[in-house]
Amino acid sequence: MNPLCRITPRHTLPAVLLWLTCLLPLHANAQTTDSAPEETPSTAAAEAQQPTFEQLVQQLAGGSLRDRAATVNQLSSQSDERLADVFNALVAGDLLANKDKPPVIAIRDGERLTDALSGADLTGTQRLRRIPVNNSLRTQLRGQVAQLNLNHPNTDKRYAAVERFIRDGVDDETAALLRAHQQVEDSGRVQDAITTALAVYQLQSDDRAIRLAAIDELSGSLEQEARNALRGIAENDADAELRSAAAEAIESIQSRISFYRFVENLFFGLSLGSVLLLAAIGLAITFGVMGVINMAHGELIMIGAYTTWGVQVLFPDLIEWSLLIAVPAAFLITALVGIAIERGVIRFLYGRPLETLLATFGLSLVLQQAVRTLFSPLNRSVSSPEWISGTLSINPVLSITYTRLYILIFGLMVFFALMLVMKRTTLGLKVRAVSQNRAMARAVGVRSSWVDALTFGLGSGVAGVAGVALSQLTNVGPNLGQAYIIDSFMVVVFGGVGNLWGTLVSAMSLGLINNFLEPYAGAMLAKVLVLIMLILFIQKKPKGLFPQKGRAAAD
Amino acid sequence: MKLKNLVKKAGALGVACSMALGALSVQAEETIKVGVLHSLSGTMAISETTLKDTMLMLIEEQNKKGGLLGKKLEPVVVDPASNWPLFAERTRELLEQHHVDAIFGCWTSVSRKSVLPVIEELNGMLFYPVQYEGEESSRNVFYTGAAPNQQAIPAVDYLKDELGVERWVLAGTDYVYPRTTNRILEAYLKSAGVAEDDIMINYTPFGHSDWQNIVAEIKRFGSTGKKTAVVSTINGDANVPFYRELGNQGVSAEDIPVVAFSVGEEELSGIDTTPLVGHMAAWNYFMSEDTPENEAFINTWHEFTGDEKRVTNDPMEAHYIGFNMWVKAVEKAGTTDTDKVIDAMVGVEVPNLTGGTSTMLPNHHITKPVLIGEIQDDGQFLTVSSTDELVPGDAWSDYLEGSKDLISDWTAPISCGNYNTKTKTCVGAQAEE
Amino acid sequence: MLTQRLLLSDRGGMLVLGLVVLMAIIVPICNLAVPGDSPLHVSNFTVGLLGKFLCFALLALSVDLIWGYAGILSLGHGAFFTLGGYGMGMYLMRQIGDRGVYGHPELMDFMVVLNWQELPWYWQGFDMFWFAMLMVLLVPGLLALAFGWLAFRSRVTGVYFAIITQALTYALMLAFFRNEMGFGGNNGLNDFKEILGFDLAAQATRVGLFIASAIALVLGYLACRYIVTSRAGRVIVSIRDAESRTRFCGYQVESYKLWLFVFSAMLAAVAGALYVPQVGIINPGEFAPLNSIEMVVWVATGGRGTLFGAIVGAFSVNYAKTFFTTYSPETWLFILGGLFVLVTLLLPKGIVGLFDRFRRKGEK
Amino acid sequence: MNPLNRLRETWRPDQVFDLVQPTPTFDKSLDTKHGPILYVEDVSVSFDGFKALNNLNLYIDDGELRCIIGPNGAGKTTMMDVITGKTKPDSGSVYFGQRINLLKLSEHAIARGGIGRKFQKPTIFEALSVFENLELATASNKHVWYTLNHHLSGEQRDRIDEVLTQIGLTNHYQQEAGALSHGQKQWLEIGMLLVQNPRVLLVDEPVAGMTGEEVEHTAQLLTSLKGRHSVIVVEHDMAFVRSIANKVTVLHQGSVLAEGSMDQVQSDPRVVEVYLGE
Repeated sequence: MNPLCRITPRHTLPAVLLWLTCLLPLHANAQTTDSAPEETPSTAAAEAQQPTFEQLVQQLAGGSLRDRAATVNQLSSQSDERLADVFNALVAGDLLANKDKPPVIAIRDGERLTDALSGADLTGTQRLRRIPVNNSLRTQLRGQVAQLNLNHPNTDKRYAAVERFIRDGVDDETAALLRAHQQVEDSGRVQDAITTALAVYQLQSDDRAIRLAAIDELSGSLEQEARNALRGIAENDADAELRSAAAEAIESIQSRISFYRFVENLFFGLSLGSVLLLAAIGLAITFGVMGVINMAHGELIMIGAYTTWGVQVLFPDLIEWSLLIAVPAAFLITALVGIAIERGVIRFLYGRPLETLLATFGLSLVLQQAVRTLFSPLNRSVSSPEWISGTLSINPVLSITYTRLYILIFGLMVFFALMLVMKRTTLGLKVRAVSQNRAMARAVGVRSSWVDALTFGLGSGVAGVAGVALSQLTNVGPNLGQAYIIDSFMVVVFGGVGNLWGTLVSAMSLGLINNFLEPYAGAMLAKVLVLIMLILFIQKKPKGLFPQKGRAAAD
Repeated sequence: MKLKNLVKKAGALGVACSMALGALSVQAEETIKVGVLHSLSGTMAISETTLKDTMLMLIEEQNKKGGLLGKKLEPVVVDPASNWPLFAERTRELLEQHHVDAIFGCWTSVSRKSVLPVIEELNGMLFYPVQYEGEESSRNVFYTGAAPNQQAIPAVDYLKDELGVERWVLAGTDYVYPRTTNRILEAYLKSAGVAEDDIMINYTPFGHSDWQNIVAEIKRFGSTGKKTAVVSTINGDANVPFYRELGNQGVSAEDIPVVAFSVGEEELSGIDTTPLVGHMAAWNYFMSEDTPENEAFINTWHEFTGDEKRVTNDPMEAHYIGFNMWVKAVEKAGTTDTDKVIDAMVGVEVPNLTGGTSTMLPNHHITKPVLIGEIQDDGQFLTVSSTDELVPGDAWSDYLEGSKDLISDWTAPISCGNYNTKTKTCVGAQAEE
Repeated sequence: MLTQRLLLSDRGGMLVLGLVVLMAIIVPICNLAVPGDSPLHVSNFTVGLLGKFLCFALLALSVDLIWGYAGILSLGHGAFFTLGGYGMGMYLMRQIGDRGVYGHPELMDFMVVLNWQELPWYWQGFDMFWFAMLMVLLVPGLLALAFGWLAFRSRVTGVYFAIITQALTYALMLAFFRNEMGFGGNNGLNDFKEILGFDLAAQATRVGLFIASAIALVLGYLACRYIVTSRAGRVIVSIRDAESRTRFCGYQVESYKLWLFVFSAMLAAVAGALYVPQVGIINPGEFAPLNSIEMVVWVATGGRGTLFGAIVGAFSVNYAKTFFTTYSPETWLFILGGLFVLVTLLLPKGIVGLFDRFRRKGEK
Repeated sequence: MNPLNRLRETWRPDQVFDLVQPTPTFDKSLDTKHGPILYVEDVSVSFDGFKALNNLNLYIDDGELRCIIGPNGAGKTTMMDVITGKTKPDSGSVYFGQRINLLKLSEHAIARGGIGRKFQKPTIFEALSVFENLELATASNKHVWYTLNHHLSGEQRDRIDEVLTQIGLTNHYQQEAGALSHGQKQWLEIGMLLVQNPRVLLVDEPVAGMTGEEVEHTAQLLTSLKGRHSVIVVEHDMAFVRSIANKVTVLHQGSVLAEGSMDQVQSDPRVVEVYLGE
């Protein structure tokens, strides 16, 4: 079964949440009634001194975090239907309060504010501040909320709820709950998770047959808790047969895990490769095709990244769209900067590649300091749109982060677009003509200066586009460019100057090699080893992986 | 003809040279000069520029109050450009050419190490405002940042006792501060009964940007069912990609909290903090501390920079304390003579910004409160724990083999930076002095 | 005959060398003998600064020899410089003996912190000055030999050579940053006490080092002159201008390049070894590829292909850097960056070329 | 080849230490008793699928002056590249005399051994004077350490003077080579070959771009070399070829199309077709 089919689009989430807020009180009620019989004696005893729901909610506003945790504890035993709303808002940081006595407690939902207790509309009320929550409180709340989420219409939510049950340990009561839910569950993924949860629960059973069956059941599960439970049995259980059965189960799980880990590594490598590809691809044009050793390439990437920041500052309401706006904007801005550099400096230096190195090195210093002066030396905060964050979890041991996935796809798209430009357009034809024989191209009527400016602009623009992508992974600050410049040169040289395919292959293979070395050698040594391999490789093939062949290249 | 030109050339060069020498030897005037030694360009500018501004602000404020000993204070700002040998050179310049009476500066350990011999040779005073690895004590240096026992150990205690953490990832950038801190923590954890298998140590290069593997590994390490936390000594630029990767791979603060020693308000202002909420940092100061001193400080800072959004952070507070201590000591000594001021420094008490009073100890470290804060989505910290009393800074760690018997005491009769309490001798270089 | 060849035929060089010698005589006198309040007094700071410039000039010389004369652009000369520096640094560290903060008789402080029990094998012998100096020459020399042999044999030239030398120094930087390497990681080697028994903090020692640097520069210059004025020097220039012609004249181009590269690397290493005791610290940051590019910029600014141009370039760029970082810290990168752009665009032959142009105008 | 052999091949002492190998001494072993001094047999070279040389066979006698003509792309320059070691052929063999396998030698060793080459475009050291150009080319020990301390001997000086006269540049010997006229540069380059005392001279298009007078002078120069040196001239200018050649080889598509005297060749119908077909 294709795991991808199980994924629900993330965009529906907000809508679903809204719906959920309407439904939740019902579950809350159901929940408390379920557990009521056991708790009745103690609850009844405490009833006398117990403050009302309203008082408790108002208590949330003040006091220390520890007090708040106690209040939450007290609240959780309350059976008020407003409870779920309050908890959900509190955990999401949407529960607000002011400093009045007693305080006004409000729930924020987007722009709308409602009174948590009366449900009255409070939109526009001033001086409301968020009620702070810390980790332990949040964990506590999540546990409460998870129980309520088991009947959530969103598959992801239900799955997460079951996951949390597994993590927190399944007891008789939750097991009953899960069993009941299993009957109505329609998602296979959640079904599997419930089966695992129940099997983990059954492992603790007294009946040996049930335990063996549970072990058998768990041998197909990739859940970490399942493995931990099995490991516990394999190591400590008194029963030898159970021990060996558990050990066997673990082994079969491990072999599957190592396969997925390999897939994960492969993806990590390709993703690192795509970052290298993006960083290097502009250079493959300016350096590879035009022969300009552009040390300011990194700074062009930086300008692209700053453009993303600029777009987000200019259109604070369009964060979701900011990247899509930033791509063309960054392309245009960096292309213009690139053309300015070409017209202002580089055109005087054609045929003297080593001197372009010096001049562009100077330019890179100027650009860096310019950014420091204009935007301050501090890093800028670029936020990630909702659709690019989070993970695509294929199974419990293999999940792929969206950012990386999109960047990989984006890198390839940029690459193939560039390929098309170079191979299929007249500009591409002229670029190749000029790069191979400037005088001849001019003789057949190509305006070489125009082509030079456009080519450099193209390479720079692509660097800017790379900057947009990198802004989602790393710091946006004046030093951004320097972090990538050397790697970029390595990629281009390794792939073979003047060969775009070479750049692609070299970026991907460097990414993969680096990633497969890293677990064994450590991040630092892996990089050193890759560099040494690169140096040795260049000795063997001085013109890179895909050298330009033929008579022209001989000199 | 040619000869004439040669002579001209020589003449021109000579003039240039003499101008050069002249320009570099500026004469001292009737002010008290304060050297500010922070990188304004290069990789460290990102952190240090703010400290330069802080110093300028503090000096301006002091001058508004009438200066010091009836004289105006004059800041001398130089740019060591994130280049370590240049730090030593600039220090020499500040002390020899500009005759400054105190230097406030440095950020990285290596820059301090570079400055150290010069400041000792020329008998100057350096106020070092950043948390550091300890294992050092100099008569001429005052450490106003946190020593490991003022940051790392309380943070680990909090994780252990409050959050019940049993498995530990010590992740750091590969340089001396993380190395030393992690060694101290490792020894400390082991002494607290944590097994070897439950500690994972990982080092990465400066500016490391590809965290996929390491985060995946942390995730696996944290999946054994025991509560796991990451103690991060990851430096500066590498933090953003690290936290982003954590967020992307779905590691939330509830599952595996990260407590960082190098991530403050200023670093957070360059990050989208939404995925970071709940991760922690241990410092001696948070901008969110609700005290009148802090409010006044923040207001002055906003006024000085003309930017309502500028944040304050722990090293700024360290400079604030250090500067006020120096002012007090100079007033106490009645002179800016280095030896007298150094002697007057020990025991000076000034209020810090978190509502307490910091004291300069005989080992040239200060007493500080230790605060643990959780990152909020507005880039501020929510204090979740703070020590009841101020913690005195410890120059030599009690948990390291080489230094557990060492103490530092710059008052008579010991007057030694690395005094061995067992052999009752002053070891190493300072033995001769 | 030799004087004629090395000096008299090279007026610019004579002038620059004369200035260096003059400086080496006057500065120590003005520093040691002239009282502190006299306007003629040269401060310790200036002595240190000039001493550093002298080392940089020697380094620039080594870059110019290989780039200006043989046309081989090395963006990895910082590697040889730093390795030389580490050689000297290791000697100076061993001289500390038991005066480290932990008082350990043999181990460096950073080794104690890392909990090492004994001195790594590659630190053995560095307590002897002669051995350390031998290593200062041999290690970078052998690295250059191995690297150059591989690269030149497979005809890695031009841009490719520049990039892989950059990779070399970058790899070394990352490697030396690792604390496990046993070279002190990011902190490098520092807090030196004495050299050959002389206290490094003493004024006289500083002046001594300053004079030693000046002597090294003069000797290095003469050695370079000797090479470029010999027939081998003409072969080297021929290689730069017409490599295959030279090859078809029967010269084994690779071995000329290789030996020149090795010599140049050793020269850079000597500069590094003299640099370290004067600045008091050596750390992997010196390996940074940007530093190596900066060296090339000194040479380009001074005027590549003339040995004294390299010296002029090293002095003027570094002086400008010192001046602007003191007096205009916010804008010095603009000025420096702008300078590089302008020099490459307007002064392809550097400052020396500018003087030549004036002279030619004067002659007309 | 199995990997072990390949490894052994790569680590052969002469491969590994080729930098420090002594220069082969040619003259003693050069064996021309069967007549030809240069044997080019079954040589093929291809670039990206394009066959530049296709089973080329060529024999040059000792002391002969041979002209090689052929349309563009016939493989003339590639042939020279193969002989001088610049290009390694895909197959075939090239022998110098009976015993010396040129394919195993590097460019500088071939040059030292006595095969000189003049390029199509004059390549001289423009920054050096005419005399220095010749000095650099002069036959002597060309090792690094030797050249570091070397001064010209009287004998070598005489030889340079002699060549200067031969190429007619005696009056220009102090001039910077870059300032010479085009023709003079071509002569200087030939002169640089001559001072090496080569056994074989490969001359690529010596008269391209020359004035009539210069062409005549060049023709005289080349014919005067006959007998003392074997000379291979590649040229397009038919009149010039007619004026100097007694034996002409026509290359076409990488192999020999015809060989013989100028008249024989010109009357060969295949040659006519190739040239007219252009």
